[in-house]
Amino acid sequence: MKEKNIELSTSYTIKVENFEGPFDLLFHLIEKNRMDIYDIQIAEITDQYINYLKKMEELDLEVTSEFLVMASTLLLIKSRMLLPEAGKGEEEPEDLKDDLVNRLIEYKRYKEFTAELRDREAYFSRIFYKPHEIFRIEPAKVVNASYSPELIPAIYESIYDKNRRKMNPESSPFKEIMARDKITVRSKIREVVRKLITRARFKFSELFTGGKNTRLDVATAFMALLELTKVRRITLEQKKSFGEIVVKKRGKG
Amino acid sequence: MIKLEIQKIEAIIEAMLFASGDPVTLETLSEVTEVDRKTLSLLISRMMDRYTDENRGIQVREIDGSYQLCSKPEYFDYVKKLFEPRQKQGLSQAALEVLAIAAYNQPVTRVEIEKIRGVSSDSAINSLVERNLLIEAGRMDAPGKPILYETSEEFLRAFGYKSLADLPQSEDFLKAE
Amino acid sequence: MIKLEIQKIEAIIEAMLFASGDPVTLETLSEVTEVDRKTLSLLISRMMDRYTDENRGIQVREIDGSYQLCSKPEYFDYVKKLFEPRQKQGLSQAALEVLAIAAYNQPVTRVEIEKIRGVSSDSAINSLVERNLLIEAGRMDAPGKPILYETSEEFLRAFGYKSLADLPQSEDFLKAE
Repeated sequence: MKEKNIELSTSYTIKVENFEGPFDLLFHLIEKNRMDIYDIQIAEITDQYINYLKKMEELDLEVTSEFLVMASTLLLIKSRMLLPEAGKGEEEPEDLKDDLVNRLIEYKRYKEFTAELRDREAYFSRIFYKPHEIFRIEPAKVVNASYSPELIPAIYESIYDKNRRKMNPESSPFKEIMARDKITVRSKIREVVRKLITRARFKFSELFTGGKNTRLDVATAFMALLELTKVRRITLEQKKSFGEIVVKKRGKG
Repeated sequence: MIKLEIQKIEAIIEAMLFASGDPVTLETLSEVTEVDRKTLSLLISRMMDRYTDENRGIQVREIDGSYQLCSKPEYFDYVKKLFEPRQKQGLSQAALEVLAIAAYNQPVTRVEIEKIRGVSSDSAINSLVERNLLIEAGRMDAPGKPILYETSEEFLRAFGYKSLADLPQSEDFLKAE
Repeated sequence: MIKLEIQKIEAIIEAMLFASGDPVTLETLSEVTEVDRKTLSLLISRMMDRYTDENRGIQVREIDGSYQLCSKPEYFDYVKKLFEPRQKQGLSQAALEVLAIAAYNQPVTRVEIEKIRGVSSDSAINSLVERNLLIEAGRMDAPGKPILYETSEEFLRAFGYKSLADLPQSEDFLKAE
């Protein structure tokens, strides 16, 4: 705690300490007067407290609002105790005092603990740490992820089948589309959307120009249309079964 | 585990803690050495004992479930000669009070701290956050969404606590409210 | 010098070397400990002996009249795990396709892989070699002597196969061509 010894004109020296706040100052006064914290003589403490604030002002030390609020609390308790009739119907002075004492006690616990913290800080600040060593580490060349054993054969099968289709398109089984040709469906969707930019309607068969009319192509295109119907971008029209399907753009909303 | 293996594991731990400089979690040590955590923490406490030997200048500290190698405080006066005078200013009384309150009431808001201290604690809190002793831990679900503060790992390190459970306990320090 | 003093000096030296990280000259150590250099270098070589113990992971190295504390090289593989950037990145579709082709057609050349995939596979192959999933297994006795690739043990581990015989077989998976 910082201390200042100040010579006053009256030629006596008073010691002004920097108190952390009103609780801190109250403690100091209670201890100085050897009072029991549970049995504070409010009148006495209030006078000393206010005198102290006056001295601080004389010495041009800043008296913050917290100190003043506490002063008024103390004065209130003191006046109610002196004139119990004056504050009838309001808070009992004993209750106000108890509340103050409880807060003082709580603050005291933490203040006392700071002594331990201060000692520990002094001790443990004598420890040195070191920065970590500098290594040039190549990134790990291993895969930490693990995969299912089924993945490799599944991928190989799909490549293998794709190649087989290329050689003999008619042999492509329908079921493959679901599993593997999401990308194809997506590109078909794009094709349909592109077409609908320039035309409000077109025939389903127009999607298969240039020989792209294998069963796989047809099925993929059909799935693309189903997707677009689901998201309400198009409507489909078929006048009779097995007849030509007409794709129509749907208005927004 | 045969004896040679134990020795090797101790050596690995020492090498890792040294190279890291920073705290290393028990989990990481366990992963690398492939020794279960319980056995490992026993091994490390045995090592910690040996570091207390007179002729050792370093020690292993446990902080929040991690281990860190550091110099022993008793050789500070010698070691510091290696470095430029380090300006390690101690904390102010206000800062220590805020820390004491935060340690026992975390997570805690500025208003709660100020209520206990009886004074505005803005600048003390700010300086503690700046020194990484307090950290912001989200906001309270209350009007104004006030910031919640917690003590940091650095707090444990700076004050020599292994964990928050290491703080002196007493019924006096029940969480306010 | 009495024995306790020797122990204390050793501790100071260890603390200084630790905190410094960098090499510390014999001169500096001598100044700080107030022990003459000759005695000190004897003391340090005694310390160095002790660091060779099985259970120590660090050592003192003498470099050009200076001393430095460092981790023992034999524990490098463990220590480096602390610093390794964790590469948990999965494989790309291209890489998986190349792996699948290689798994069923090994040893296989780049050209064969590309013929089956229908696209250039240079970078996928390179990344697989880098990640140790594909390994180079000699060269094909053909014009240009193309490199032959095989899947590695790491490949078996990553996909959970005991051996290549573990790969599902089917008549569909006849070697391409």
